[in-house]
Amino acid sequence: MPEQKFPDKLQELKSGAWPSFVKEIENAAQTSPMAKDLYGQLNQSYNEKIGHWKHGGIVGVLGYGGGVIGRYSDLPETWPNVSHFHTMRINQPAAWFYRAEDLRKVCDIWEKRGSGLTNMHGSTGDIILLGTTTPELEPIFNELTAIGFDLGGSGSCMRTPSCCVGPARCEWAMYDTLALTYDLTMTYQDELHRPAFPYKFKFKMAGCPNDCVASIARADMSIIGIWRDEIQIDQDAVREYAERGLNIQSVVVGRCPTRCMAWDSKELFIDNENCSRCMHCINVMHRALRPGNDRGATLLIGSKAPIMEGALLSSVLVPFLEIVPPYDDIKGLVNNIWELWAEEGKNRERVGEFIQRVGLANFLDAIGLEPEPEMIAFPRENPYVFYRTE
Amino acid sequence: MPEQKFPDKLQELKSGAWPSFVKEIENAAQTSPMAKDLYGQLNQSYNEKIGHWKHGGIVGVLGYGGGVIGRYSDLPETWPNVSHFHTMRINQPAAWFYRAEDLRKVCDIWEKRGSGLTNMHGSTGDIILLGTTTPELEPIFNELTAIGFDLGGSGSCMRTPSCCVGPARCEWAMYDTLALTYDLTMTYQDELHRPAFPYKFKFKMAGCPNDCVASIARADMSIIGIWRDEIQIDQDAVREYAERGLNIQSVVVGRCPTRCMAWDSKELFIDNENCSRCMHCINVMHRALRPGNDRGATLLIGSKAPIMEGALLSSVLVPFLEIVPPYDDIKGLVNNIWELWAEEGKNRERVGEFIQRVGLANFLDAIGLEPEPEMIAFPRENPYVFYRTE
Amino acid sequence: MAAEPVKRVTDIGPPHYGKYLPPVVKANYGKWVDHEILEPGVMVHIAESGAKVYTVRAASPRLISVNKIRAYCDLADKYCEGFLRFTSRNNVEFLTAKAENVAPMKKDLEALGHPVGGMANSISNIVHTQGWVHCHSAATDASGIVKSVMDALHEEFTHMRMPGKLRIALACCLNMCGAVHCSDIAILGIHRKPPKVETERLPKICEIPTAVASCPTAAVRPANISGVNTVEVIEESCMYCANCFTVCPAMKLNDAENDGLSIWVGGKVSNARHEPMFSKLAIPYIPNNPPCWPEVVDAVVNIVKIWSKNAQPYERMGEWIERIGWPKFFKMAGIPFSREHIDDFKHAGLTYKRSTHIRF
Amino acid sequence: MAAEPVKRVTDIGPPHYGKYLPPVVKANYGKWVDHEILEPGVMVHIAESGAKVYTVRAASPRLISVNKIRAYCDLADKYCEGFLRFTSRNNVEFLTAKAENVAPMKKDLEALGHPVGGMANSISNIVHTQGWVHCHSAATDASGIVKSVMDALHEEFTHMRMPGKLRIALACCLNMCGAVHCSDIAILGIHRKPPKVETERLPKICEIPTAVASCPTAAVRPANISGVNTVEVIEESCMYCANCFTVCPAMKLNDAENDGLSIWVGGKVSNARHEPMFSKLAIPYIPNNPPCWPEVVDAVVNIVKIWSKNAQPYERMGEWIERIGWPKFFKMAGIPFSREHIDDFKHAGLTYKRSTHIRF
Amino acid sequence: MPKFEWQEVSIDVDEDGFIEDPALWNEQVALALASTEGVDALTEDHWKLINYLREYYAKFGIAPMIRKLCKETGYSLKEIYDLFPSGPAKGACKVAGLAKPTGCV
Amino acid sequence: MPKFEWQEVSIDVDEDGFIEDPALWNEQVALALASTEGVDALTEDHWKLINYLREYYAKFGIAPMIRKLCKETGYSLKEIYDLFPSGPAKGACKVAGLAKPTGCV
Ligand code: SRM
Ligand code: SRM
Ligand code: SRM
Ligand code: SRM
Ligand code: SF4
Ligand code: SF4
Ligand code: SF4
Ligand code: SF4
Ligand code: SF4
Ligand code: SF4
Ligand code: SF4
Ligand code: SF4
Repeated sequence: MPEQKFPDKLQELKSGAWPSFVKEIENAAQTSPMAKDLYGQLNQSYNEKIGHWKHGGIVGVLGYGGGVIGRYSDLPETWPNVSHFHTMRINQPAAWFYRAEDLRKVCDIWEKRGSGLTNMHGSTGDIILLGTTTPELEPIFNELTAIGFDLGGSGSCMRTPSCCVGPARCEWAMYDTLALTYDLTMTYQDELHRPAFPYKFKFKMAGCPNDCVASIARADMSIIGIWRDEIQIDQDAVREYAERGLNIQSVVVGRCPTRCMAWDSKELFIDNENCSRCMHCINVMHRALRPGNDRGATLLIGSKAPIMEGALLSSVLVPFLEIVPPYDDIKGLVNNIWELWAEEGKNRERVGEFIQRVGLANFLDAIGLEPEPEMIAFPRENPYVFYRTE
Repeated sequence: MPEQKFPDKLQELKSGAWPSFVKEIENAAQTSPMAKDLYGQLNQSYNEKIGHWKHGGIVGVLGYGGGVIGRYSDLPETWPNVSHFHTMRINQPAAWFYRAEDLRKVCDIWEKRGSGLTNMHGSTGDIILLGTTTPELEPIFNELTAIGFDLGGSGSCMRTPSCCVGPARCEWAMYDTLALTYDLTMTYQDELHRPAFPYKFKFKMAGCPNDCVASIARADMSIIGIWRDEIQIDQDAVREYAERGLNIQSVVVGRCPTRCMAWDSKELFIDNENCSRCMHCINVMHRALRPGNDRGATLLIGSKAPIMEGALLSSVLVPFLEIVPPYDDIKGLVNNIWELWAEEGKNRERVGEFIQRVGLANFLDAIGLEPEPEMIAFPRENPYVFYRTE
Repeated sequence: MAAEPVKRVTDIGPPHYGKYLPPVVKANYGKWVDHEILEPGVMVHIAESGAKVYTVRAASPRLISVNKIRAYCDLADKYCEGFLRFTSRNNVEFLTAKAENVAPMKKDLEALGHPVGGMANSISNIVHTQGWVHCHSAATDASGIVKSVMDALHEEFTHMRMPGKLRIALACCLNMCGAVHCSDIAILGIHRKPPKVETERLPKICEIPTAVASCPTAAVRPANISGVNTVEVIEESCMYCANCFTVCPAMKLNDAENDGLSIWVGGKVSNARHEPMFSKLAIPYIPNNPPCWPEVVDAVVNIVKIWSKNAQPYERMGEWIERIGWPKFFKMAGIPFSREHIDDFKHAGLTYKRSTHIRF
Repeated sequence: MAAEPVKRVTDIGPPHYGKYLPPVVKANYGKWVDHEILEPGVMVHIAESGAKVYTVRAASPRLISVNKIRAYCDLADKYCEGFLRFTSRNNVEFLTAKAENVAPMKKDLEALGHPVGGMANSISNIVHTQGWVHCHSAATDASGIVKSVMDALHEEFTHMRMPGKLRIALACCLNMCGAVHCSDIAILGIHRKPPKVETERLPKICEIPTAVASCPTAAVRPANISGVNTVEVIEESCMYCANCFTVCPAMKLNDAENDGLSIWVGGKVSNARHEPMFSKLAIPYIPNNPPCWPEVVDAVVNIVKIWSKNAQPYERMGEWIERIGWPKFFKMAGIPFSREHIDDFKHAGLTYKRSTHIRF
Repeated sequence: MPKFEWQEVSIDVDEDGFIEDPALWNEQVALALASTEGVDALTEDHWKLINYLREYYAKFGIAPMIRKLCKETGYSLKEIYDLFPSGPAKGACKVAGLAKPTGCV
Repeated sequence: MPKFEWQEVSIDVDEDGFIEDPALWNEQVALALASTEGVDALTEDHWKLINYLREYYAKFGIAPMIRKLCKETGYSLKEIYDLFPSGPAKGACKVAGLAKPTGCV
């Protein structure tokens, strides 16, 4: 490690049972001067309790408006090798599946031209290549495309879509999350690479209401698998669960949010009309219960982090939609939404905030959807109605 | 009935099983020309689908700033006897108990000097004497005080407090609602009669969480009886309910909002620590269950109708308080609140709106209460904290 | 006019309730241990001492003449040692220690035209307001609608066959005097046209800053119109709440053609089971149709019916709807869902459906 | 620098996932019928065809070197026909059709220093962000706290003895990259001092209207200061969100003394049982104490403990607290309740306790 | 519109006796209006209140809130009722020729 | 602070090559900055964009949103990238001497 005027505090994070990011930086530092200076600067931060990066940079590759986060040290003299330390966001393959062969190629490029440090993965889903310099950006880009990888999104664009493992390894995928993710990503390459929206727009695809990709909390459009018909019950298997000691009454029936189940120690009854498809009973007794066969997804819109009107969860936009290629209905809707929001949205106004500003009913009107009661938790409580009279 | 140029539509409301207010007007009209013209004007409204009263008047009795709602017809030529038609609000006795003897005296005064029509009672709780003229106000007032009645509130004052029947006829009264109502009314006669607040301020006293006087929905201060210790269970009586056919599991246990009860067909179990004192189980099995003995009230603040920031429910201000004369703790708190709100409140800003504007934490600070977790449904979800550093 | 009484007194306050309590109540004040509802409108309360008080509750139109009050007083004299009370929902109650008084008193009340009932799981009186009888602000009448609705529902007052209590309220304008905002079913008078500003008269009789401040949606703004400092209304921003009219007579909204009613459901006040809830919009608009408002009556009766048929015991309207979900409620009630149902005021975002908990 | 590749291509998008699916996955894609969690970090999925795929999940610090990725790749070659995947919480997963590969693979992973676990009712990886490693906005580090907390909690990763899943997230500033706003436990970096405005430099490098518009509480306003058109901050209105800094480098908030962390609890994302919920403030402030943030670790471990001891099966943090009530949570956790807990932003009124449903 | 006549004063007032056109107010009118409010003579105290009300109204376009009135004039609420028996709103504002207070009843 | 020199131009720029003091911008500077963005010569089309950006900024104190830029100048997003290969924010704004776009990355 570099000579420092600060005690090596990071050292303390090398032991312990959890794998150590410090060891990873050290490991990269064996060959990368960048990683070495990152260690130094980070250690200085640990001593001073303050970060040492300057406010954002704006760098990139030709023809793209995003995909690179510019970053400069505010101590370039002390840590010259991280005076530039840009990250590149690389669009991950759907559901984060890799072939070792290809992943190694990415490593080689990054070892050669970057810090050798990565995040597998960023919160949006991209591969994050942590730290390189401005002159390396174009070469890296070109070498990456040569092995079949492309940049992800940053800036006011469609961000890199991502999805849960879905049909690749999950019995509950109500639609093909990987296929839809890939298709949307390819359809909207221009919107991904050339920011032209009021702010970012994220898609996240989850195969069922368990939402293993946290789409309802952090996607401007959350597409979550669901079914409409009845839960399939295998009563023998239910009894088996009971025999093997599962307290069905308290653990399953007792936690059903709509209280729509009953269990008489022999037969499990579900009042499917009142079931809200929460997945709980299926999660617990997966051998006995399966979602119905009339499958599709609910489209929800607008979730985001707090800044600036407070965090939002996505809310129902289309209660049910069959999800079948070429996904024209989804794309038609997305185009209408983008058209409206791009035209009327304010700078840095996410679509969820936009809807709150203009009102959901007006938003629906403008994108050509009919109001449906599934879109709301409950009707208005205040009598401040903008009635329309002739 | 008077000759009219409009068909007598009111006539249709004289039949039917429900007692008819039209018959009441007719009845009064036999002796009161005012009631007669009220019939006429109201019938005209029924024909034209529009009211015929001018915007509020400002009339009263000497030394009082409220208690009378001025009202003038906008058709004084057509209906001269209601050209003045002021209502007087008479402070009802607590819990609306009367002695016939005294009530008849009120009737006599009103027959002589008013329309002979009343509301028993107004929504705030007053006796409403419907319709008289300006010159009659002083005489009526003097005759009323002579028989022991006084005006109630109107305008930006403390409004006439009211309460549920409480200990007078209810086994669930956790404190003496009538005594507190009377005491507050008497203590604050000046605040009741001489408006000097930013807006109205209502008290409603309910003996238990059933809230039979709807205080949580329509009182700036709602004082609702509650207990702190355990629900008293008579297990024999519980079993009797079961024997007589009550489905305790579904009707009682199954509707407990905290799911803190259990019933094994022999014994009823209540996890009192998690019981939220909702009253449901007690309501249904009153012979078997009784509130605990450590009794008092929860003070809640701020409910009101929607105008203008949307309707509010009262929210917890003091989770538990023993209610004992001379109620100095309540009065001390009320004085602090009034002092603050009168000083800082905007014109026509109810105390509930005021709290929302300045923030509950600041409000508590200013009136000298410590924040307690019982005051909130849940802690903040947004990270916009006004931290105080030295 | 009669001579004034000798001494003018003020601030005496109301009569002390102690004077007005029936003897059995006074004797057992605070000592009640149980009660039983014996039949519709009749209950008995039992005191520690074993003493009992029977209560007979009768309907009242609330708007009553002094003669009716006198008739009540006569009954009180006849059966109740001269005492009576009214309830928080404007019914009249007669209390007696004598069980044998109940039946004849009930008969007398019914003969007087006042049904006995409103207790336990029934529909009690409609809490309501002034309407065209007294208020300048009214977008509809109050008493007439109440009469029409209760004529249709009176059997639910005199029976106890509902799943739970059902509280109906009516307010004739958005000021919502009463408890419309927290009722199982609420009937609310509404305007649907912006105020007609009397431009020139306004500054003479109104405080302009007050008028401007009164508007929840900032639709009222100061304006100089042909030299007069007055206000104007941005009509697209107006949602007809009439708060400007409340503070300024020169901004009238009443409109015979466009005024009418809306129906709200699912509110409650008591803490029993579910926390108190606000009422929510069910039917955005029904025209005024006096004298009997048949469309309102039908709407209310319909909602009462589907609730009473489908709710579980002790499930109030709002609790029931919460269980079955709003989409199902709209479907069962045959009410079309429309843009008006979607909140667009301050907290609107919180009313959007933020989960996939959907019932199909 | 190396010569550029012959042809510059753009917009090729990510590799098609089809290329990257392990053979058994490809063969049974969309045909899975069940799964079983066999032991911590190991599960098997069963297809219609009867085919099985075993998954071994290992912890990852997310910030990994290319050498570590190569080590993963070597394992993939050794046991998984050259395929591997990462999870939505940044763990690494190895899939194989061969049951016999599981045990040695697990051993190899543990030897590599990557515990196997994170499945079922356990604590999985902490979703986190950049911190001092890369972000200008960070009020704290990310990786260091994650390491410290998971060092303390690793046994809950490698066991399955929690009442339900427990999701921890960390974000180093209020931008909340990640899912801090909906996590069972969230650790959030915070500032506590208003921005230091570089008055003169600001107009040269910032858009003034954008800076003004960026402030949620309107604390930033345009100002002319000694002839320079710039902005000023009304310090009493500032709640240190740093959104102004996000759009304007001349408004820095970082402050070594006053920056620190806050702890939030009770959020969730899944629709299982309860609808998704936001996290709520538990501990308003803990100072930055690198390298091991012992106070943060203690706070998190404490909350995990009381939850795991008291919650019922499948009761997530927020569901549990909802059942026992917030007052009890604060009491059990030994966290003093303070003014900071009380919301005072837009929807604050809706967080007040609007009922008497109190647990004593 | 009712005409109100008192000595040489003759003005339009509304049903409550409030002046219809505030522009026509003068001290004589004040005296005239006072007579309807049980006030025979306008003392210095009365004028202090009237003037405060008029100045406040001229400046802000609204009547002051009552607490403010008391605070700034130094009269207690009781004293105001002694001066104007029907109170600050109905009594004092009327005599001072202000727009009729509305709303909060 | 890095110095950026090109032909006779010598100005302070930040690490991203954005001008530090917008007051020093002129057409020559534009040309100089353009050279760093893969633009050899500033054609009429380039100037149309640059001028629009500068006018908009002078008027509103902010850069226009990209959709607006396209709409009002008549250039498609693709054309803008053809003119300024690193795009409207990094390329065009830099050459036009605007404050560096921030935030949304
Ligand atoms: C790298 C990443 C964090 C990570 O370590 O994983 C990240 C890093 C930054 N985010 Fe983020 N965000 C990242 C995912 C998120 C997410 C989570 C998600 O996408 O699922 C969110 C919350 C969801 C959302 O979109 O609201 C998120 C909400 C923000 C926000 C707040 C946006 C808002 O509307 O509230 C900002 C501020 C902004 O946009 O100006 C922001 C801004 C930033 C910036 C660019 C800092 C800034 O102020 O300009 C960070 C750059 C850090 C750096 O120097 O490398 N980041 N950011 C994530 C992107 C990696 C990837 O592409 O895979
Ligand atoms: C008479 C009464 C209705 C009734 O028929 O029972 C009534 C009648 C009026 N109310 Fe009310 N309110 C009456 C109880 C209520 C209640 C219920 C309560 O007190 O429990 C409320 C809702 C609770 C609350 O206080 O918020 C209520 C909320 C309003 C409001 C809205 C206040 C708000 O902050 O949102 C106004 C408007 C105003 O104050 O300017 C109002 C205003 C009015 C006015 C004075 C009209 C006006 O705009 O100036 C009405 C006079 C009617 C008339 O001509 O007789 N009235 N008013 C009730 C008083 C009788 C009594 O003293 O017993
Ligand atoms: C007489 C009265 C109090 C008064 O001071 O006047 C009263 C009296 C009783 N109430 Fe009540 N309540 C009275 C208005 C209310 C109100 C207020 C209102 O309606 O505006 C409420 C809140 C309503 C709401 O939530 O919207 C109310 C909610 C209750 C409840 C809770 C019901 C529920 O399940 O939500 C009970 C408990 C029960 O009935 O099981 C209750 C129970 C009772 C008991 C059984 C209490 C007792 O032991 O004496 C009394 C007879 C019940 C009955 O009528 O069925 N009382 N009760 C009021 C009669 C009004 C009427 O004429 O109908
Ligand atoms: C691999 C992964 C998807 C992926 O594409 O990467 C995944 C995979 C599975 N999830 Fe998940 N979930 C994954 C992230 C999530 C997330 C997102 C997150 O944590 O950010 C959630 C939402 C968390 C939340 O609510 O905050 C999530 C909520 C669930 C649930 C609902 C749990 C609950 O009770 O709330 C289930 C059902 C269950 O476990 O009973 C579930 C069930 C499952 C099953 C059993 C589905 C299946 O049949 O294959 C998988 C193994 C479960 C396990 O690990 O216990 N998965 N799961 C993710 C693993 C992350 C990790 O490394 O730990
Ligand atoms: S979201 Fe549903 S379909 Fe997707 S991985 Fe999770 S459980 Fe499976
Ligand atoms: S999916 Fe959820 S709501 Fe439906 S029956 Fe199962 S537990 Fe109940
Ligand atoms: S509120 Fe409680 S104490 Fe009062 S009458 Fe109702 S049930 Fe009895
Ligand atoms: S009072 Fe309510 S919360 Fe308590 S045990 Fe009874 S039903 Fe449950
Ligand atoms: S609700 Fe409106 S119209 Fe009806 S009495 Fe109250 S203020 Fe008047
Ligand atoms: S009616 Fe209401 S919304 Fe319309 S202008 Fe008046 S105050 Fe504003
Ligand atoms: S949370 Fe804040 S500090 Fe951390 S990476 Fe995101 S923007 Fe940067
Ligand atoms: S830190 Fe946030 S609250 Fe403070 S001035 Fe900046 S934007 Fe406003």
